[in-house]
Amino acid sequence: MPLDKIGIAKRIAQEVQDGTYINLGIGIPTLVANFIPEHINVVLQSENGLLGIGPFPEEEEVDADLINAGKQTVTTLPGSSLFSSAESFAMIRGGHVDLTILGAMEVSENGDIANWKIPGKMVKGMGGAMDLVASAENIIVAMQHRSRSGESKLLKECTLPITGIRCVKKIVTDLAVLDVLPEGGFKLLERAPGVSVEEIKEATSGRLIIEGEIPEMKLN
Amino acid sequence: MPLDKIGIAKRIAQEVQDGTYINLGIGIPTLVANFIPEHINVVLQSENGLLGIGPFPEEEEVDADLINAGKQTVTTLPGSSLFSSAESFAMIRGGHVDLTILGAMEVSENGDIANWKIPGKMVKGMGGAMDLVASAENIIVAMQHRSRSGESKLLKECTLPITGIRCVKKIVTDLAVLDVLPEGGFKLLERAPGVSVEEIKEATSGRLIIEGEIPEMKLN
Amino acid sequence: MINKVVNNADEAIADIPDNATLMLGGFGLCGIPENCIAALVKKGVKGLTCISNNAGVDDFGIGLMLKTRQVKKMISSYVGENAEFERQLLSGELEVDLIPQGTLAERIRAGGAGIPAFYTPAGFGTEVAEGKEVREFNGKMYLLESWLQADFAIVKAWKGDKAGNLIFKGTARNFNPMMATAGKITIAEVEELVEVGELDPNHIHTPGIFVQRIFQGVNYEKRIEQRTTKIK
Amino acid sequence: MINKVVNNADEAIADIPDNATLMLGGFGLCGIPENCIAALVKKGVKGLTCISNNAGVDDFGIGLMLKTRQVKKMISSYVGENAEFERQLLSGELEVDLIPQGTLAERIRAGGAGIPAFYTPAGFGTEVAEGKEVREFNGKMYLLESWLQADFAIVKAWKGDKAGNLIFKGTARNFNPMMATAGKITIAEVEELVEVGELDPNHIHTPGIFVQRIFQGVNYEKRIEQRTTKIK
Repeated sequence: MPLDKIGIAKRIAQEVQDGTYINLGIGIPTLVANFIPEHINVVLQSENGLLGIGPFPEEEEVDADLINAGKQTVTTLPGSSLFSSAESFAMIRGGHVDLTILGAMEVSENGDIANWKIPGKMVKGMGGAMDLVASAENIIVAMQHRSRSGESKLLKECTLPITGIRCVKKIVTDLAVLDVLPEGGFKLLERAPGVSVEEIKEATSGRLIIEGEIPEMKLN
Repeated sequence: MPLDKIGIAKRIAQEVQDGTYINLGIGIPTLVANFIPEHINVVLQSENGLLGIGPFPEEEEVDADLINAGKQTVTTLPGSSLFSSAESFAMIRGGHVDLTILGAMEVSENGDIANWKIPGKMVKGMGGAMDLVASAENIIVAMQHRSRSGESKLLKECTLPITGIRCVKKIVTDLAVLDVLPEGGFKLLERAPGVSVEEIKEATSGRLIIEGEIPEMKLN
Repeated sequence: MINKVVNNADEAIADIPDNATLMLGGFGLCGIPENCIAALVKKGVKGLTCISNNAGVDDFGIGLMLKTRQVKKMISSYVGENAEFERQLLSGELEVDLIPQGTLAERIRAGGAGIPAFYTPAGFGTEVAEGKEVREFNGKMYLLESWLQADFAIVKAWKGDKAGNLIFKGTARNFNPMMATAGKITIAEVEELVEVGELDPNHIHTPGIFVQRIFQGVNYEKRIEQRTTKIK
Repeated sequence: MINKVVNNADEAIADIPDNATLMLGGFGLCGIPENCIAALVKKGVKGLTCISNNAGVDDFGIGLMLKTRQVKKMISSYVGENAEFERQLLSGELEVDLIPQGTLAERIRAGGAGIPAFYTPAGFGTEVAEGKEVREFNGKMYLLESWLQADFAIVKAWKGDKAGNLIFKGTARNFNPMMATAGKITIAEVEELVEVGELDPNHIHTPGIFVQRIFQGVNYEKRIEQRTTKIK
């Protein structure tokens, strides 16, 4: 059965390495923070100027002057630091953030990502996404494998205006975990529990590389 | 009689306008601070990261972590702020400092200044001088009119490696106050007490412009 | 010391003319100059170019100025919380320049720091790169981006002193410090205006040299866009 | 959290190899990493390229490393307090790259901020401009300057916590914050190392993300170059 959002977040949480600095995008990526194992210590960066995002506040702790990049109220933690947007993106652009997890509307088989604009329909702006994808060493995309209308979001080439080129390293969808190979192509690594390779093939429009047995994801 | 260093500093202090931010170079410029009238409030910037330089400390107040750009121990004042060298030069380069007063080895009649190097002899480096002269709106040079060997320091063209081009607006020497005209040339404004126009002419190698009576400086 | 203190927002923005270019601090509704925005709406100044990371929401922040059609052009990175904005944009009534957030922040810093242009990797290969100079450094591609400056920068701080020194709180800092450096005239509204000497020089985020006018604001609403609390 | 705390300077610099490029914080002798400099002299690592605003004095700061001929090249803005330096430079034993101080500061910031190059007016028309790209913006001439990065950045702070967050004191801040961002490995020595959570997040000058190693230094001399006091 395809994963729900929580499932995708849980699977991505397994990718998170101890002692790293991570930027989580809005939506599923933000949920990832809830599933990082206790023994894995990471520091979450919010591009609006906070390093060390704490949990959501208690009702009485809510502070309008302390929000994350999704405009949600948050808290600080011991060891947190605050800074300006220029310093925040200096941090991002300078390659100091180890991992970026973000959502996407489309990913191409060479790692291009589109997630900021649907011409004539949706104009919200790119926010920090273009800076993040142009700068991060390691980028994981969290998304549904297919659009609401059933079209594959893993394509040979993106059809929407792109956010960045050749930058996505890994994709976790409701159906599968895939690496984007440096030479191009989606390499299938894991299947969602109960999802067949055949289903993933059907849902993937770009070049899918399948080698040997494809194990099922292990989720707690 | 030519002015001494104190005299030059006193005369420059008269140029200082109320409510301005000023960077003072090492040497005579630093002395200027002592002669700014009580009713003129200015803020002194030190390019190593201090806005609002206070007086030299009492013996027991000396703090090795609080120095000016000349490496002298200083104090802060109410309203002072501290910052990094990058922020300090952002301030300078961004044109936020209203006036720069600095020393020179040579000034040319089009406003070029040389003050950082004597090839084969003195190699100290330019420090912040090149940034200051390339950025400040208003630059006043404090110097002796002639070198120790008696050569004019106000030249048609600088002979030493220059620090910046077409930047000096005014010069105060031991002999005279002169404007550097936008179209080129040193316009004589004032004579040091007891110094004749003839003496200034002799001591000036670049184009000197003399119009009408040249008054004596008024010093307290 | 030249007096930087003005009585209120009306006085602070009194000389902002039609067609001025403004920078307005804040990220979402966090750290926005609420008092000055209200005063700009009241004054009815028109044809503004507003540089601000976001455009407020329909009934707060810069959204208030969009409603009254005072804004000719927005320069922002993300405007997704504002239906009126989207309507004006799609209908062509509003000019919009969408800029990657880090590029926007750095262009404003550059404007204050006297750096006319710099190279950044953000947007290479995308439509943001159209018409821009592209250059390779160490095997990676970069775009040349230019500085941004404004006739008036309007920022909001937590505490300020009468010399114009500012301290921000939490993530309300965001774009405010850079904008403070990039306005020909910088106006700061603060929650608490204190005497010179009350702020620790080592805690000041924006040195007073950047601020030309300052006042203590009133009635801060500090609206929250996504009030999110711990699930019990 | 990966442990960033090391026991002392010897441990912090143990893996710095010959011919490494180092950044060393400080302005004059103010805010210099005294402990690490002593450890570098003790270790005897050679062929170093040192990026530092100044080169110390004859018997302190980087001057100690010049005496032992450990430095192949200095990248600085002002080296006027060091006779041995001047001797080595004039005799050609030492390579020196003299850079305007603001350009040096900005090149280091750019190195940490992922900006490979930027335009600055400093040095236009001077020998600093030789071989550099020149460009006009709004009628003023600028030089293209590139970023600076280092294998190791060695900085000195007043207080630091075990997560690598740093607070500087007075004008000992100077080049330290930018350098902290521009080292592949950044080593911070601090006068007081505190537990995580003891520093106010709003007072931190250098976020811990930039610091890979930290230790509490000992026996700070803090020599003063120009001890100047009030004339009674």
